[in-house]
Amino acid sequence: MSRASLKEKLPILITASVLVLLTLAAGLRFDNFLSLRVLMNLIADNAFLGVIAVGLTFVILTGGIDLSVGSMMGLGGIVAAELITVSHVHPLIALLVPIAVGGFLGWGQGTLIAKLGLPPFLVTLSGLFLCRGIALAISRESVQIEHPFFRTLTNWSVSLPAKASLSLGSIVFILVVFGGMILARQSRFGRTVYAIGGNANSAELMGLPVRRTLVWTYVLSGMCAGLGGVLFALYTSSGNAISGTGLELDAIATVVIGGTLLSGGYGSVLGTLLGVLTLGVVQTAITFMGTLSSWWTRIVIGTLLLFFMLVQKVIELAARRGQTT
Amino acid sequence: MESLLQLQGLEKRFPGTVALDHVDFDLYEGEVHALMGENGAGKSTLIKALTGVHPPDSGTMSLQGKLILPQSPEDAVRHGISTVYQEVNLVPNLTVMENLLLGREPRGPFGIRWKEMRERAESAIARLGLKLDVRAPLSSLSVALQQMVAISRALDVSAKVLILDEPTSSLDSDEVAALFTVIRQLKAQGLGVIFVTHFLDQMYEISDRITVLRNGKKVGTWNATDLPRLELVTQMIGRDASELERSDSVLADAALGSPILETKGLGRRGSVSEVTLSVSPGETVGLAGLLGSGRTETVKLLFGVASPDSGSLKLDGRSLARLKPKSAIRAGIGYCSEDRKREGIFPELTVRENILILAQVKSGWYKPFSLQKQRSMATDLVGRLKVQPADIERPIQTLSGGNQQKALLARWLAVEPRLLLLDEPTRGIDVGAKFEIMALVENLRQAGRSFVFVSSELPEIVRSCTKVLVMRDRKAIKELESGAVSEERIVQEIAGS
Amino acid sequence: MNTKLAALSLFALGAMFLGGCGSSTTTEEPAKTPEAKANTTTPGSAAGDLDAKGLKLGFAQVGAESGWRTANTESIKAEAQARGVDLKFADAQQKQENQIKAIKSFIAQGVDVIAFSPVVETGWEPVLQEAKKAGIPVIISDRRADVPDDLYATFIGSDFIKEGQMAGDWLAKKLNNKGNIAELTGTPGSAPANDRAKGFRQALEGKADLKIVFTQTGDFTRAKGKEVMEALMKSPTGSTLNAVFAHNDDMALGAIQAIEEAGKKPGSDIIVVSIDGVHDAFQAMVDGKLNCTVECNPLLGKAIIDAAAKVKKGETLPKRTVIEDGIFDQSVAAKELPNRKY
Amino acid sequence: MRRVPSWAWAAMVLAGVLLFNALFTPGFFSIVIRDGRFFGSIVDIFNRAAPVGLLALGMTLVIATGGVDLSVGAVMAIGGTIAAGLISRPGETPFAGGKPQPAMAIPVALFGSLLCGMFNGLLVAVIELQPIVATLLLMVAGRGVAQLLANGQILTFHDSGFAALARGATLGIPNPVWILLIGFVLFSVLARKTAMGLFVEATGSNPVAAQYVGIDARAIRFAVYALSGLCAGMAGLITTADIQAADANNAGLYLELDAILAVSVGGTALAGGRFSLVGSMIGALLMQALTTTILTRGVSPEITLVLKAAVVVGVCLLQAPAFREILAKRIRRAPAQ
Repeated sequence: MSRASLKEKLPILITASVLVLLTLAAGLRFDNFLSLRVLMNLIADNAFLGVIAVGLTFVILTGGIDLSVGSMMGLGGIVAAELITVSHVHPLIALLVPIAVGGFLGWGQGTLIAKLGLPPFLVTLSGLFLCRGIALAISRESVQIEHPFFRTLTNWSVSLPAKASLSLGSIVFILVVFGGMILARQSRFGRTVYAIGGNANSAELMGLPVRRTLVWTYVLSGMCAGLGGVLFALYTSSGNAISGTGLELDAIATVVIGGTLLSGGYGSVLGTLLGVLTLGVVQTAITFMGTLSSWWTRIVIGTLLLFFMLVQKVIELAARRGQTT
Repeated sequence: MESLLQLQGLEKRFPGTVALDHVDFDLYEGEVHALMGENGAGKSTLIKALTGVHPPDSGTMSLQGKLILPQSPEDAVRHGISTVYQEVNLVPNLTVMENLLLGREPRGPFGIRWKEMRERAESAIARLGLKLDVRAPLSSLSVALQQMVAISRALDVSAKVLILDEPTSSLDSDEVAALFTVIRQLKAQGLGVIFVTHFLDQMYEISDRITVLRNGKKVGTWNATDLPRLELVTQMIGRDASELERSDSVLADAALGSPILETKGLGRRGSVSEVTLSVSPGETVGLAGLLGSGRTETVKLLFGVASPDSGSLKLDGRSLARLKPKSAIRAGIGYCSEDRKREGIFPELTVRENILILAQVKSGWYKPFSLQKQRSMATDLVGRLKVQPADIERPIQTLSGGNQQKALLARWLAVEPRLLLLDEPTRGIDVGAKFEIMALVENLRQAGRSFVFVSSELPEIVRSCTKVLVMRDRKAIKELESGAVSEERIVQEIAGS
Repeated sequence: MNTKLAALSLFALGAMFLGGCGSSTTTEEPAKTPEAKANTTTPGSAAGDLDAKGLKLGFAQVGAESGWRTANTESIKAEAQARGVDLKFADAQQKQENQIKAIKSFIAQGVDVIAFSPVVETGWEPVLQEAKKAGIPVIISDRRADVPDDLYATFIGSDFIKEGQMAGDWLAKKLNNKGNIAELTGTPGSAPANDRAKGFRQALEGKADLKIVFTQTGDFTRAKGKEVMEALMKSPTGSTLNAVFAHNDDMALGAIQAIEEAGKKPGSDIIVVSIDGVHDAFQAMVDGKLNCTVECNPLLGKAIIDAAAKVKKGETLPKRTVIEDGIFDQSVAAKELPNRKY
Repeated sequence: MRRVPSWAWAAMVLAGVLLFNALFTPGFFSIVIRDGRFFGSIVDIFNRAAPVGLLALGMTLVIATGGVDLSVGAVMAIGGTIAAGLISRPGETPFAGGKPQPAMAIPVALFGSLLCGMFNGLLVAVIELQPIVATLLLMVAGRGVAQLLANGQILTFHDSGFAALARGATLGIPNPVWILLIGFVLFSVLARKTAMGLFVEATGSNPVAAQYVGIDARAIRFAVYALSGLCAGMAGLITTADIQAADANNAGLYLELDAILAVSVGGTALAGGRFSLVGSMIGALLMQALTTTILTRGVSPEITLVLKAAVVVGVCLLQAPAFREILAKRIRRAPAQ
């Protein structure tokens, strides 16, 4: 393995091994933990988070950030629900609208960031407020979705042995992860994203379409957030304006756990998948434990995150020392 | 010869200055056209106008008779204008092959074809006579190799115009030779090359014509053969060059006292080893050697940026395990880095703050200088070093590279260190400023200050150093006493013969 | 060297994880005074507790967003411990997705009964379908969930709409159907906020002289309740105000402070009505600053575990187990205050 | 040539908001004296802006070093809980053996929040974690710690001395305003009357170069996070004293975002380098003026969110050179036609 790929793969290897160890430890400790059903739940329960994290990965790879994804998911969900139950739009169309809305809002944010040079943190923070405001303006109350075709979609799943099943949301999540991996690795867009994260100024001087690519990463992130809203609507067969509150922080955490640097340039979609699964395993293990009070849950999650960062740091330092000798 | 590129009446204003004042310029097919001028003369602005970084306010550009107006580097590349910059403008996190082919990767139905990409990258690298693993990340390469990759990238474009903006400042002579070979091939194919450099030898070796800019205006265009060196320098600085030559004072014998800094067999694993030197008041110790021979690493050890793991270090006769920048500064040692962008300037801060910050650190955070004192000190230094523009309240990032360098030097002069470590202080600086800086160093030396001086230009070392430490392969191999210092001798030592 | 380091750290993580599980049961159990424990288990616990020993109950709580919620959690935990129930407690930190995850993992763990307090009304059908398929009965507590009847065994808890109505009725009577009311609403979009607002408006229907002149969110918190009231007191609307209706006690307590600071007397100049019935609210009624609070009893522990034991035995329960919400005004506050432990 | 201060745009928008109120909100500018203190909407703006203002003071320095502190809201909760815990009723005090210790409340609470800040400083400056994630940890876990300290209860107390911190007034001006003013003066002296401000800016502008001129960037980074923690603790004390209760779950919730907005609206770039404490104060006042206006006028909460987004983007746009250039071109072109 050349040094390049090692440096790129090391964080993933770390995350992967910690994930495996964590799963095994929990499996030894709790009955029924190591089952196909729990694994499939892990994917199904985190599908919307995962899809959003994949979109966010591209933004973070450019060195940017998107704080609007959580409330954009809420907006997506309520838009889909309203369209189906109130406006009686066919679900097939209604479920595409949130993706378009997310893409459009992402385009707006991306334009402010890339073309006018506003800081991503502020623009997307405003986006967070804006989306939540619009979502609440559409409906303060959560909306149950009743539609035969929609019901078919929510109930549709591939049956697997051992009472496990693969829901539509899980399949979409897996497809998005694959799509994201291919986009990051095999497309010019993806490589430009990495180049921007490495050094935006140089990338521009190299004649790469930096601004356009930046706008597209926010469009992509917005579309993923909209899709996340759709998946959440499928997952709960309802839309709720306040769903996804604080989800942006979870998404950022999963991306970072997956080894993507917030400063941009290094990281991968596969890592994000691992990050999502890690956070999921931690949460599942805490539920299986079933004895932690609310505050201990927070403290334990925080401590595990800290531990994760420290391990990454130690290994990064060791690797760097290894490189100079 | 056919005219390839024509610029007419180009004008570019920045707040407070006119960077380009109705400049005309033309480039033929198959020629190397040198663009010469002092720092701030407008060379960089002209190039940025051409490459779409800063589109001009007025004026026209035409390429092969067609009007063009690049609005972005991307645009310029599409028109066939390819550029290599003085500072490496590549992305460190990606591999060499990606840096070579970003934006024009070979693609198939499943996206990028990595195998084909690797082959193309390898052949492009081989063209410059280099051998390296194209799958390695760019950040693992030395600055010189990175620059070669940048050049290779620029050549790989099917370009009509190639702009070389001081591409050679980090290259050694072999690499420059390889580059020139390729440029000659490209010339033969009809490519037009615009070449910016401060190395007069290199410029005369490769250029067909010379255009000189001064203060944003065009002074004139000459055939290279019609413009002798002295005349060129005179045109560039607008004064008589012989006047400057005189300031090149004769070296007085080193005034000696007890050494300020002494090292014995100092080294650091993976960086540099066996550095033995001593610097006494009134000495200028030169560090000569090729790029990558460990000169910068040595200076960093002396300043305490990196800590040594072998050998010994004595400061004013006292043994120390290591220095830290803070304690080095307190002891009167200064270090002016070669990498001014990364290790020197505070881009958003004003020239005044950039100059005064060091003096302030030295006097302590609780004893701030009054604004008046800061202004008078900064104004004085800016005047002495002729920093242009002389506005001390301007953010330093708005100055040209050479003027930033002068401001950084001013930063150190403000604290009057006993020993100043200068790493390539004259790189990227115009001839006039170079002389000024060297004269300043010599004056201070005669006043009893000492210097460690790193430079790639042997004439500078020979002219200003009382003794020279020659480095090769990350080792200090020979110390030449003042009587033995000569260009031939240094070259012999570097070559190991 | 780095591989060794990595292995070491991984080992440490595993050790911490296992260790953490072992010790957590002892460390997180907060010390309680004996009478507090007695009180949390007593409501209605007459003789003959149903045998619930060994029952495996999964409970998915909303979070710990208020003192009310903590009392609710404590009541369930204490009851479970007293009766030997194997309680799996999960905290959702106010997020629906976390609660769904918890319920799904209860299903995977194979608990006997699942109970939960829905974060929001909608969105429970798919996961409850799953529980039904797995043959695990579900008890919904505290907040309503908008699902078909066949998906849950029973709903135990208060009726937010009714609470709002009770508050509205009381206020209408107190004001003789005439006056200007300011409403401090809960977190926008949350079920109690939506329902209490709805119920309150139902009570006011047809009373043309009783008007809600101002409505603004106080996010269920004292600080925000105070800030909103403070701003309102300075506006022209503020001077015409006869009463404040707050969706919970905390906001009312904040509002009372703002009214006082504006130089008016809460409780007489401006009537204050709220919902929940926490200890501090009773104290405020004793002090004459709060007029009335509609109790929303958080001590559901016994009822939930009774119901769980019954469902496990195969008994069919009524779809609705109503916890009677009392309404308390200043006349009974002093007597009731010592009984308030949450 | 004198340059326009970076906070000019925020000040303009603030003036706009006040002007709007002067025209459309009756009684907004009326000030009466009640119980020996000034009373009115304008006073409220200053009074309510104090917590965010204090957070913004610490946050300004943190942002100037190129970092960010997401944990301040949680640290507020911790500080408030410690103080309330030490003075709540006997038997309900969760620590100090159940005995109230009112004299210790303020110093211990501030010390506790200082420790939180130092923890962040340790993670960012010494271990060199990325500030967003490093402070995210305490943001998640800190509120848990506060709830743990309070056993998940809202700790109520009756201590007029402590309550005066937020509810009292000196010379007619509410105490929080004084506290903010003192904090602002202290920070300004530290930043501008010593060279500390310059060193902070240098650290944020170019950390490597800062090391090369002998600035201990690590110590400075550590110090700004510690200070930010301290400011958050003070803000926590004010909000706790204000409602005479410590609400571990809600105290300072999302206030870190308001503080960041205040700082950046005030002209301090999120990338680090130049900072403006005056700007941050104006930013905090702007955010609060907006909130007070909305509350006074009874605008519905969803509009509040949209309005906030609009103001932030608006001020950012005005600050952005690229946008100003486009605007200037439009204006220049207009009379030519």
